[in-house]
Amino acid sequence: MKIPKQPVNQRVLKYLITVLIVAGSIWSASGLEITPERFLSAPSKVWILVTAMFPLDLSQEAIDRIVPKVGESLFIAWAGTVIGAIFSFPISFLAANNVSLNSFSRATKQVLNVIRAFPELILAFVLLPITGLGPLTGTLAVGIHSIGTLGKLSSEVIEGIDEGPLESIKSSGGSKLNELFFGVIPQVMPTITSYWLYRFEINLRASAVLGVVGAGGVGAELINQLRFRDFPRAGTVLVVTILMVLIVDTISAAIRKRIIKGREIKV
Amino acid sequence: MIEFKNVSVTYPGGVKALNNVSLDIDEGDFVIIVGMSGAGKSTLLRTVNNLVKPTEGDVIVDSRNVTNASKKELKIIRSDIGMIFQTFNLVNRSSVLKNVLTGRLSQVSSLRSIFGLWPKDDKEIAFESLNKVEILEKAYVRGSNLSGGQQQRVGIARALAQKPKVMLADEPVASLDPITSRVVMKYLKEINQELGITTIVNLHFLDLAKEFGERLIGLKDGELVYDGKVNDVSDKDFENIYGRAIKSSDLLGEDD
Amino acid sequence: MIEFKNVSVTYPGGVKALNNVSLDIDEGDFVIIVGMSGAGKSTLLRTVNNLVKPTEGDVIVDSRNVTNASKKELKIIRSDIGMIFQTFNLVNRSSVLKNVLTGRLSQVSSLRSIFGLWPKDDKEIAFESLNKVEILEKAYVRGSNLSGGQQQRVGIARALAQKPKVMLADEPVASLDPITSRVVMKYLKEINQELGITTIVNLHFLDLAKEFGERLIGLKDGELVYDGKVNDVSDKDFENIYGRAIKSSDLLGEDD
Amino acid sequence: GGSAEETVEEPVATEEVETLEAPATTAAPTLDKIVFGFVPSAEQAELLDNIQPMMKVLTDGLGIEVEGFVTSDYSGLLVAMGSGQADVGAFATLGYVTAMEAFPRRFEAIAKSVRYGSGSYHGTFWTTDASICDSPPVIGAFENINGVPTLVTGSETTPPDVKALQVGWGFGDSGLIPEVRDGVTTSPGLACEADLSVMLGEEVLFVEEGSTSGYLYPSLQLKKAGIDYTSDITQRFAGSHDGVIAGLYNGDAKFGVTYDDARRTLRKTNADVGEKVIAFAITEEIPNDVIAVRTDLPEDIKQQIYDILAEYIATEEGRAIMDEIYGWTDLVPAENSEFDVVREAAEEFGLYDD
Amino acid sequence: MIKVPKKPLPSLLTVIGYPFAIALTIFSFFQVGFNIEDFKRNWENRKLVTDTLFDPKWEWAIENASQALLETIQIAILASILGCFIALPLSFYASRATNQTTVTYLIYKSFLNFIRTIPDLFWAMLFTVAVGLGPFAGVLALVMFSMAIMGKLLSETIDSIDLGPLEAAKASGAKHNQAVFTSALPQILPNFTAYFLYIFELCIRASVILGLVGAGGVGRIIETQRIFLRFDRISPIIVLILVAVIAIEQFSVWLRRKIL
Ligand SMILES: Nc1ncnc2c1ncn2[C@@H]1O[C@H](COP(=O)(O)OP(=O)(O)OP(=O)(O)O)[C@@H](O)[C@H]1O
Ligand SMILES: Nc1ncnc2c1ncn2[C@@H]1O[C@H](COP(=O)(O)OP(=O)(O)OP(=O)(O)O)[C@@H](O)[C@H]1O
Ligand SMILES: [Mg+2]
Ligand SMILES: [Mg+2]
Repeated sequence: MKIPKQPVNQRVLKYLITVLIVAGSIWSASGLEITPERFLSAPSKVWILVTAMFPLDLSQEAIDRIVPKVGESLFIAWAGTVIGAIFSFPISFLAANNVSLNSFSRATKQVLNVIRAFPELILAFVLLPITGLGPLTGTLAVGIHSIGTLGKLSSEVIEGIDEGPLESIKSSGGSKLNELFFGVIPQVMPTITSYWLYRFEINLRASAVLGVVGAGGVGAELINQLRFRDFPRAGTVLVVTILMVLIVDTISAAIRKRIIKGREIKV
Repeated sequence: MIEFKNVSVTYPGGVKALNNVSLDIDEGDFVIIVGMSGAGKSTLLRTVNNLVKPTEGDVIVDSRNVTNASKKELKIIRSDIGMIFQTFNLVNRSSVLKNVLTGRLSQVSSLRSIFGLWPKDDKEIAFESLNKVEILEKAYVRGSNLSGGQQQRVGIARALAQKPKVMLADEPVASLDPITSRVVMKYLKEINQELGITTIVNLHFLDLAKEFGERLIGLKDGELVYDGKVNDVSDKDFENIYGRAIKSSDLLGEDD
Repeated sequence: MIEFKNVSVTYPGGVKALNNVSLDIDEGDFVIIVGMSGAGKSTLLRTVNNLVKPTEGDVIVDSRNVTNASKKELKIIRSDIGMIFQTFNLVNRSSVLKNVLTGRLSQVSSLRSIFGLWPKDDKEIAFESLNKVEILEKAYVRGSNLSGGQQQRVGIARALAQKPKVMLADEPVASLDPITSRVVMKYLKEINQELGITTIVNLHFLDLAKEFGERLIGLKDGELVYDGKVNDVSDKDFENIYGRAIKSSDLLGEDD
Repeated sequence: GGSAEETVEEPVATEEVETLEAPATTAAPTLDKIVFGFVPSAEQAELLDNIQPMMKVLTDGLGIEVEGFVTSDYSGLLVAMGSGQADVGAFATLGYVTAMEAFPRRFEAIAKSVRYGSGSYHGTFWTTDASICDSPPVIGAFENINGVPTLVTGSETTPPDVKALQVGWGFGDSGLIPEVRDGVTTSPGLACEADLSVMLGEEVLFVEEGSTSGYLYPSLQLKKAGIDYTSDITQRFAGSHDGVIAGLYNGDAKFGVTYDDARRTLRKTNADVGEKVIAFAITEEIPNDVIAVRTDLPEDIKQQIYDILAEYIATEEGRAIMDEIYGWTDLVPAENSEFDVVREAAEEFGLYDD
Repeated sequence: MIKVPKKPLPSLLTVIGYPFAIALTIFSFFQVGFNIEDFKRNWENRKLVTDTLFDPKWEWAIENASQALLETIQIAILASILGCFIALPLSFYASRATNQTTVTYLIYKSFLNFIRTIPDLFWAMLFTVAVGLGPFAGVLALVMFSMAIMGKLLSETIDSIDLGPLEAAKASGAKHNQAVFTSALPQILPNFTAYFLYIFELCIRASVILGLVGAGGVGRIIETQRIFLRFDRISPIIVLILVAVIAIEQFSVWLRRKIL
């Protein structure tokens, strides 16, 4: 029995990556002034902060203030996500190197990088002179930034598909477009949909920074309450945020499950 | 009709899957390819529609050079070549019907297909193909909920739906019971004879090869080691192909 | 050794894949299961190690009830049952060797396997199994870079490496050429006889069934329609199993 | 706008050309709505609710709808006003100065606030280490009296007589009284006198580089005392005023600076903050918040806005509300020269360099 | 001629889900005040901010921001490594595909969900209180942040892996963890790398938020300059971050070519 030798590069790569990760961590940790005392006193300090939030401020006034913010967050995040989804979807195909031309893919990826490089906040400032104070500016900023992140994530999903079905379409003389719609999209749709929902969730929380343009929703409210140390009310806002995200998460999980498993059809 | 001119294929890892293969296949031929596992049968089939690009040599289909065809040409050539895959290549998440309809894609305008507005005729062709492989009742089931043999049959139906001029079948009956195998092989033979569809089939079972094939091509380690009538194959030839003598049970019987 | 007590399986979509099947298989038996595509053969095999849970009835292996075994028990039972999958179930991205080593998992501590520190003995067993199915040279190749038949053989090697007491083989030779098929079947038979491993094989080809099998079980639409000696099968029985008369080429010849 | 000359001191020729074609003018040809932006002050989180009565008074008085907006800091408001998307804004002096720098000639201050009887406020130097004090800390607070920082003392029962809110003292029927929350008495603030040189070589918590009382003024103060605020001390930034106080309280550093009296926000969770965090010096006076308008707003509207607000704050109800929003007790017309000191401070820090 | 099976009725998702999503979209745009007229009217204002934004002050940025940028990168490296590697095993427990025990599945899933629901800003605040101001608090906040995102993305990827190999390992009596490590992990490794690099990028960006609460990094500088409307000083910092991001991207492409 002649046992073949393991190719060298398989092993080298493994060690290389491990070394990279360990060295990176050590270098980074060295600059951080981490001391044991800081750790030891941490729990009690956190406890004080957390207990300060209870009992929650559930006064009518607090509720009246928070509920409209929930609406604001919801609408900004949803509209922003829709913008992000609609534009990023075609772009992600352009950016994926297995369905797009190589040069196209590279160029598109750089465009996505540039979009993502602009923090939502700075985008909001660019838009502010055109769209004014208020939720519109926030929505557009969130939407444009979402195009960048969704475009990147989606294009990576597309790059990871099973090529088998594409082959079969190719072999029957199907066009590139056919491959997309019958080979790629059915495979990537579940993941991409879940990225959309996930982005919706992020946008729901991320609108905090948009307080600067007068459209911060619950996020900005939380910062405000923390800044002014109204902890019971901050606690209320936090709980509302958590509930909001949990609800969105539950719905999105149900949708994903349905897409992955498919519906059961009686035969 | 199909011509291999000194075709070699070397995979990125360095495996030489085909080595200087030259072949001529006439229109309307029914050719069976045999060879041991890993001999290069699938690779050979795949060079015909350029799913695998030869590293050397040319493949000519219908007097058009496939190897350096432009994208557009390739699409036209491919629309005439049906292929049944060894690994089925179904979109697991799509319904059986949708999978079969992808065989019609080259005939339908992109817009219609994208919005699922398949012409009635095309749908009918799809249903007919499913019927031919006896799996019509699963039309609206997802690919992933089928048994192995059922998946294979969907793959066959897809190729049939394409109504091609050339049919490439990569072990089309490997996962099928003998009865269904025979139905499928018979159908392939039928369309070969009635419509003159040139057919190349990778087959492991020599009884079926004898029953349905005319010409047999033997591959060994990427090289052509036999090319002739099925009925002329000698024990020596088999030894060439399989590296050891053939046993009676490898090559048997005939249709009743 | 293995006992089916009124086992029925209905899949979520409503497909009744097994219908009230009762069976007794003794230790050391070599049983062949035949049936048309979609008859429920794979489903039957999968109930033995509880990959599919019967919706009714019980499966008993080695006097332990598999159907309501605790997780821990199940793990122990399974480590004694090897399985060869119709769809191979390889980790495409891992090397052949790693795929085969997964057959040894039940014998290796979690920590070792997680860090890839496989004991030398286990590695040796893996190499031996690969050698048995004649694919040793591909040990460090990725699963996805193999031909269909090679993938199937890796799946077989994985089951062999497990050194089980029961072997479930779901069309283990579907994608193999006749010579390799014979090698694999012979090996399964050998370990069945020498080590007394109870073996259940789904097979499509009746010549191989006749050559290697003792007992034949026929399924049709999820129901048990035949259970007896391979050599006693009558034409009538075949009609029962396949819904139409058997042709001479479905059941043929013998070993030399 | 006709009154540009009044507000812009040094019109640079090139900039003038730019501003004459001020896009803002063309952007809103007709005034169908006035947008009034607010930035929350340190003690007011509830802004949006409380500005509504004020918006109503303005709407009624002007006969044009006035919409209130709250932004979390003044930068968004400035850009909005600079582009004609907002018309009136209330923000801190530094914001006004920044606006004048970024968008010359597009802003005009129409009023300055009076808070606790004073048109100005100051930054405070804090310490947690009583041993640096010249004499032991006492209940008291600092105030600039005739430009001289002076420690005014109080007692357990009487607050120090300074024009500022003090930790430990709340409003009662008879003026300020000791503050009791949930049965616990909040410690009144301690103060002592000490020289700024005690900070030499130490870590000092600042608010952020954009804070007038929490960075600019204290740093200038240090400079005047001969201490290089970049090299003689170690600068750390906490991001907010109460962040500095919390940092001091938690022992992250021994020294810090904020507006006076930022300890009040922490007293809700830490009743003894007034004892632990001790004032030991203050900065020079900083002008209070301003109300500014877009320059190209019609002259009569600017005037009307001032009149309505001034009239409003003179009423019982108006005063109560303005007091609640910003602690404003009165409005006075703004004088441009007041902002020069802030501008100079900012320039010192290279905030407006190119 | 042939008996074609009946086409199933459209599902509930199609009947209710799509119209609802469309209605919500229209309503949201309406709520947000989407109005083409306003756009046109104010279009001329567009250069107010971009004029300065596209006039980067490079010298200033390099002199004042490079140190902070380096600190940001350090924070991001440590936080993303810690967060992602903690999330790796958790994700397997929080996926239905690899964890059939409902109780533990729910516990892990809820845990990951819970840390995700808490805004990063709150984490940052909490940790500045807990361990004091500075980069260490920033690291801890971003660890939670990375863990939450990786946990979500990865556990969902695991949900949709090919269960065949896992089944094969299970059928051979492998312990659960072993089956997961040998059969599921290799399948998601490319995704893990991609997510890891994506999260690293997010961490670099998130430092803007950390700056708000004094938790270190280049975020504070961006904040300050924004307050003074010095977009000409912000843009070079953004470009520096972009360069870092592109470098990560190229590295990721290289690495994945090696692994895939
Ligand atoms: N996961 C599933 N969900 C729903 N139906 C299924 C599923 N798996 C199998 N079936 C159905 O159950 C029936 C029996 O399937 P099974 O795989 O046992 O057939 P088989 O006898 O192995 O067939 P083959 O020879 O084609 O592999 C088939 O009709 C199949 O469509
Ligand atoms: N994508 C690939 N990358 C590298 N090597 C490959 C690839 N595909 C196939 N090979 C190798 O090329 C050789 C020929 O493969 P091919 O699939 O043509 O064999 P085959 O004759 O179809 O075998 P089988 O009967 O087992 O399907 C085999 O050794 C195989 O390992
Ligand atoms: Mg093959
Ligand atoms: Mg099967």
